Amino acid sequence: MTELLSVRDLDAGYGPVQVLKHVGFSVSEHSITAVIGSNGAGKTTMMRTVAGLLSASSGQISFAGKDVTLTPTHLRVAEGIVLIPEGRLVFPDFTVEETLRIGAYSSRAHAGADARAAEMYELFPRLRERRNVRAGSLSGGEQQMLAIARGLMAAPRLLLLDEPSLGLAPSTAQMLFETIVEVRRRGITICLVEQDVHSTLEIADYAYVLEDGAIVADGLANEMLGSAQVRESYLGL
Amino acid sequence: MKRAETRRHLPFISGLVAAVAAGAMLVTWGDEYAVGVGLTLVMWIALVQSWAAFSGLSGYISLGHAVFYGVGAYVMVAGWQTLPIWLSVVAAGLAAGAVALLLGWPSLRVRGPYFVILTFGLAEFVKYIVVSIEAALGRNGRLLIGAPGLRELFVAMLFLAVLSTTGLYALRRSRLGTGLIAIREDEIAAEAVGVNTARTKLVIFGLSAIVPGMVGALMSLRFTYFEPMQSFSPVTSFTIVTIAVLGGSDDVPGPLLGTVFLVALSELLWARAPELYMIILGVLLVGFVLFAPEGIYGKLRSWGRGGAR
Amino acid sequence: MSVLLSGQLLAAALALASLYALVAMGLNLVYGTMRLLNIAHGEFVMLGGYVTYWSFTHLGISPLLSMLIAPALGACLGMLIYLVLFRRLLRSPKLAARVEANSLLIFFGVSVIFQNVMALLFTSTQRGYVYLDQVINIGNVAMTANRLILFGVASSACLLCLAFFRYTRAGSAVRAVIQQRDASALVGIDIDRLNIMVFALGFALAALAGVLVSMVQEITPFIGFPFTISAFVIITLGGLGNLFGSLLGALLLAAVEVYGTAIISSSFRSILVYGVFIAVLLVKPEGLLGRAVVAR
Amino acid sequence: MSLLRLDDVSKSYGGVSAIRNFSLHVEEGEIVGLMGANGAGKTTAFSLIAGTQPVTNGEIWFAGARIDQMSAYQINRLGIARTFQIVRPFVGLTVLENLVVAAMHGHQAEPARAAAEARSFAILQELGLARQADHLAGTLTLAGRKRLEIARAIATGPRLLLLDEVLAGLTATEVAAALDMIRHVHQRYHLTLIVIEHVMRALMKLCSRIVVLHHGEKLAEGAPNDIVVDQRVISAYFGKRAS
Amino acid sequence: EDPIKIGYAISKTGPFAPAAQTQLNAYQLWADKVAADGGIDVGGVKRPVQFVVYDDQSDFGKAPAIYEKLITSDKVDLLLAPWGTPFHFSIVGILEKYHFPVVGNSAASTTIRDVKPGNIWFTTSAIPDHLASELVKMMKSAGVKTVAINTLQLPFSQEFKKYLMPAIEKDGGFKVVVNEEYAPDTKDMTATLTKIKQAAPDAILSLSYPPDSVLFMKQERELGINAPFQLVLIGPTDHFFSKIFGSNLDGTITMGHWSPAQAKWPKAKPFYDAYFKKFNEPPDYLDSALAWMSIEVLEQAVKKVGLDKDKLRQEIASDTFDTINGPVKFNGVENVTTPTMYLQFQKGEAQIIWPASEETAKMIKKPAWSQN
Ligand SMILES: Nc1ncnc2c1ncn2[C@@H]1O[C@H](COP(=O)(O)OP(=O)(O)OP(=O)(O)O)[C@@H](O)[C@H]1O
Ligand SMILES: Nc1ncnc2c1ncn2[C@@H]1O[C@H](COP(=O)(O)OP(=O)(O)OP(=O)(O)O)[C@@H](O)[C@H]1O
Ligand SMILES: [Mg+2]
Ligand SMILES: [Mg+2]
Repeated sequence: MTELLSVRDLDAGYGPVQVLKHVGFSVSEHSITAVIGSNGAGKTTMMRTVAGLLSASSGQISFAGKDVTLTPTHLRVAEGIVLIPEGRLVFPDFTVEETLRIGAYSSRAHAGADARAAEMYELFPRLRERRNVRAGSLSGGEQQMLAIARGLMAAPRLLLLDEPSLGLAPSTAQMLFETIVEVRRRGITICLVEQDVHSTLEIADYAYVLEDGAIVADGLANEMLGSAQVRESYLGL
Repeated sequence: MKRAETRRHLPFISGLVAAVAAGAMLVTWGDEYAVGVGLTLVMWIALVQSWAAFSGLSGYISLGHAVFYGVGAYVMVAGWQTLPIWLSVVAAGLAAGAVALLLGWPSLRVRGPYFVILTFGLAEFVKYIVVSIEAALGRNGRLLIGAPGLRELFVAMLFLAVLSTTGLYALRRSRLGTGLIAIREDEIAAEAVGVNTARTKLVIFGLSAIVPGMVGALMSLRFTYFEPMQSFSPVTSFTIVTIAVLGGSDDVPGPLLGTVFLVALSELLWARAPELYMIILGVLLVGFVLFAPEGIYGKLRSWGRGGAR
Repeated sequence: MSVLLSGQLLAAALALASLYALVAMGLNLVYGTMRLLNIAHGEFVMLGGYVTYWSFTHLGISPLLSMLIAPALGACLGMLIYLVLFRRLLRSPKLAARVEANSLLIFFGVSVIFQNVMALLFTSTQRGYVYLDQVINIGNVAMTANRLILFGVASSACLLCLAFFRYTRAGSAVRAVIQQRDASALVGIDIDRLNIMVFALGFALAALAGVLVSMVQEITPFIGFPFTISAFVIITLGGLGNLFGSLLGALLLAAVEVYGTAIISSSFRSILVYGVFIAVLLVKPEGLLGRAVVAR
Repeated sequence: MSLLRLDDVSKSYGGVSAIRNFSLHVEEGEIVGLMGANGAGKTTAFSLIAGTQPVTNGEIWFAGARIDQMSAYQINRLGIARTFQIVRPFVGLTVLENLVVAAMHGHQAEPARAAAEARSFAILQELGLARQADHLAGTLTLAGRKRLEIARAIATGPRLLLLDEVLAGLTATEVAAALDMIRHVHQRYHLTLIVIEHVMRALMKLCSRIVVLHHGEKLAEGAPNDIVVDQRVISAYFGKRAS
Repeated sequence: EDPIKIGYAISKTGPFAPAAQTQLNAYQLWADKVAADGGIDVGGVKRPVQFVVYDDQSDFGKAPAIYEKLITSDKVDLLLAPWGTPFHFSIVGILEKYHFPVVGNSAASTTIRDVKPGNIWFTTSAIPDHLASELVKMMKSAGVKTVAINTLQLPFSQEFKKYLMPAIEKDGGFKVVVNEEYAPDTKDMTATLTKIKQAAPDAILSLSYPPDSVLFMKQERELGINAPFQLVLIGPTDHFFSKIFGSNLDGTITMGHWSPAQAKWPKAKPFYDAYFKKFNEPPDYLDSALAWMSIEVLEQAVKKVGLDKDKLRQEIASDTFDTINGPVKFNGVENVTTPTMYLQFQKGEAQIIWPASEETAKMIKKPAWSQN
């Protein structure tokens, strides 16, 4: 399998605070790659840096063989790197429907946008019920669904998910994991950060462990699931 | 405990004493011109500190200070030659406070830029009401002949500056002030932890109007002429905001440094480069925001921290 | 009472409303997308007026032609100001954290600079010229041709703008950026380019208003501020960031000025204008079409 | 007498009703779980109790006082504190200052600053946030902010604490630790708790009673072990993979 | 030899700057003249002059501080007046304090009589109470029966109205058919003008400041309101009115007591010409002329007694001066020699039409507006 995303020696942070220290990892095409780590490890920082919302202070990010370290966010989206951010970041005044439409803003997402919107409503019937409601008045979980749907509308090549199951009811969360598998089946590569480590490792191919801003372990997901250290640190077993 | 408490406030107290001493020296030995500049300086300190007590802490940027200033001036001229002057000054402060309560009660429900523009609107509203009243009374500008001299005014103004500075200092550390800061950060969360937001805002808004009311009264004595379009001019409010942002921070030193800087700058410039004065001021303002956005006090503090490391 | 029903009064209200709307729209664009409080907006109206005045009286260029030239210059100046002053401001998180206060100060500086440079270059003398000044009677409404042009041009410019933002992709992108910057980047919007576009458009609209203003009233380097104030009142009234709201606000304000003073008395003009403004905000703190935030 | 009582409470937005005829009793010292699908009305229920939003219909009583007409700060001063699902710390203040505000204003208000600081610091230590006491709240991670929400709510000195998805975003190991912490504060500060969570396992361990909301109405109520086997709950909430 | 220092502050920026410009122009014209002459005559000795000029930024709050600085720190020998009534009043206290004499110019209000005589004098004869009674006489002589009045709510126009209404009432020969006021910043006058049009009065009095004067006249023209007697209080004397209104300005009556056409005043025309030469436009018949008068008074006094403040005060208070506006002599603070007059535009020129003793042309009926 070829590498779609590769990150080398990445340093990033907020002003004087350096969070990521020489982070390196890669995501192979058509895979589901998981990044696990405890609270404050720097997962969100890493995802935001890959998406271009934060700039790297050093290191290199390449996507499909191209160096995108200095590429602004919107061009990364045009290339197919799409982040579903932690904290949802919905457009509060757009209705559900408008949000899906703006989700397909980039030129690569024009074609088939309507069909994709219909799929989103299939996927999250709750959103269909609320299609004319402003995103700002949706419940927490509904906003999360909307954020996921918006990301999928952008026709990603690489989908970065930062804690997508946050605030979702179990049935919906379970459906989400099924969806992720389905999305991958359709040829979209996935990089997933999740606190539900068990479900994540079940569907992932490969996994990295991020601790204190550095990658401390990596391996095949099912092997990770068996690792005593992972079980103790993240699965509470 | 008591001694620890005193030690905590030592920098503030000694600063205050030094400033008052400097003021006393100025008024005793300074020439007229210097005292005049001193008056301008302490006037802006009094105004900006009182502004910061509400707007700095609450984040509700008010363009309404011109009203309190104007109301104070109006009380002074209305009572001219009937009320004793110093009684008029006190009455001016109380009247301004009352007006603030009246205006604040409805307007403090509105937030962010809406509040900024609303307070501007309120200020204009009151200004035109006064214009109308003066028109109805057939008054057309009022002359105040026989006002107290510059040095007396300076001493009174220095007192007001000390009052509002101490007020801000004490408020910031009090329960009321803490509540106001929480309101700035997040009003809904503040309510949820028990802050009576409506009352907190209103009380401080009212209190913060007292000093500008008295300042307005004193300044009308300095100008010896009252005309509502000028006394209620929004320029007063804009200048206050400018100074506050230049100074940076919501604590005592910020407004203080901002005032000293702006007054010194305009003293340097308006006489030396009268044609270019305003242009240079504009350029400096822009440069300041772009290169020292945290204000003078913020910049000094970050330098200080950098040096300590 | 018959005065109130006269076509003349309606025409006066509409002409005033169209000018207000035009000025407010440009201001609202810049505020809405970038949260920049442009209190130099009126200065660009003033500059548009001067461009028109000088090119007409010295070069003989028709003000109608200036309707193209001045906005083009305004757009360039807008872009320049964005690139030099605001790009940095919006990018640095430290500066962006207090973007409203900071922009207020920067624009205050810009406003002071423009006013005084103009006063220095051209003196404060009031300037005026006569162009298309004949009175045209339509039914029982009498208006000078230049005021009719003002109405026609200003209202079409506003409607075009509205349509642009309602129905184009760029328009919805602007509305998205207004609400959530990061998320806008994440759906592929080029915020920087959009900002430049908005600056260009906002300042072009102001300059266009300046061309129209110079046709109907005298100009000085200091005519800008009252326009800024009216525009702020209007966009607040209508709901910040809401372009349609600006249109509504402009209509309301013009109606108060023309009909309100007709019903009550012109002596209460300003009291009425600000009174209505205050009353609206008290009933609807987010403006006519603004929206309140909810807590979860 | 119950500490908290909701009688037939309803809430609607325009035509949409978020809560319908919801009644609930909570006894002093209890830990009650509140669950339900996304949009079921759980957070809305908290907002009504805490006075962040007005009720459309019905009554809410707390410690013998009717509170549904009160404003949020009054309710807080009576002894109800809440956390926000979409967190709202005072981002420009330090972690300690966040608590000081609460300690100076809430139910057991401590008007003197020094005393408020002392109490706040003790709570931070209790919740393991003492190390970050001087950090700006805005620099905390999401999980850190959630913990801060809890600490700040406790700093008001409440009798009833409403926790809205404070465990979301934690790994299973962290959940276990957080549960210990919640149990600890429950004891330590003699609290009554209502807890909203989607993490079923956590609710099972924590609560003596669980209430299930569905489309704004109460679907079921009972001991955790009964709730997990309730067919209606399973079909409405857990989906097919429920174990 | 030592140059003498002459200082003043004026609104170069801010809302009053446009109005103050014509006064500033007169000061600058004088500066040129002084430079060309190699100075001014101080008690028989010619001395060069150095000017110290500040911008008061249209804030009369700044004026006292500036004049105090001029006196105490710049140590000027002579002061010129600032622009506008409030600015004059705001420096009165300072002048009293330092016993510094100033000949004022562009201030007009009955309040000036409340000022203690001694250090300031006012050259204008356009004081509202005199103006009002003269206006009534003038309207009467023009056969006016019905009057419409529209007044701006700012001090000068208000004060004017305050004296006008009783004067009209006392006379009894007039019917006031419309009597409206309007606030500053008014943007549209259609409603008021429609009322005036319906009332079709013989005389329309617009008691307004320059920006509103323009608005009033423009909308009057649109509506085709043709009263034979039309007064527009402040504005028309400024050159830009004729630029905007051209021949439509003809027949408009306005406040002012100077015209270059007055043969009795030999200095008037040369001043006009010199001003025109420098600025390529005519002076403001009111403010430029007043400013020039005040300079002439000061110059002549200095020539006679030198720079000593006491002597200067004595001299200004007692002597008679020869100005472009004829002889000037003060009684108290007031110029009592120049009669109150009115101007009317005729063929683009400002002519004195009232009182008859001073007139340079006969009053004409205002021609109907040309709407093309
Ligand atoms: N705006 C900020 N300024 C300063 N420091 C920050 C900021 N945001 C995050 N941090 C710090 O960066 C570190 C990593 O945060 P990050 O949000 O990336 O963690 P995370 O692994 O996503 O945690 P979680 O599981 O809670 O989401 C933390 O120590 C946090 O305090
Ligand atoms: N202002 C509003 N206007 C319209 N609908 C609203 C408004 N506020 C909330 N709602 C709706 O009310 C319903 C209940 O919302 P609530 O936040 O209580 O759900 P919840 O049970 O907390 O869900 P979650 O588990 O996703 O947090 C949701 O469907 C939401 O969209
Ligand atoms: Mg994270
Ligand atoms: Mg919820």
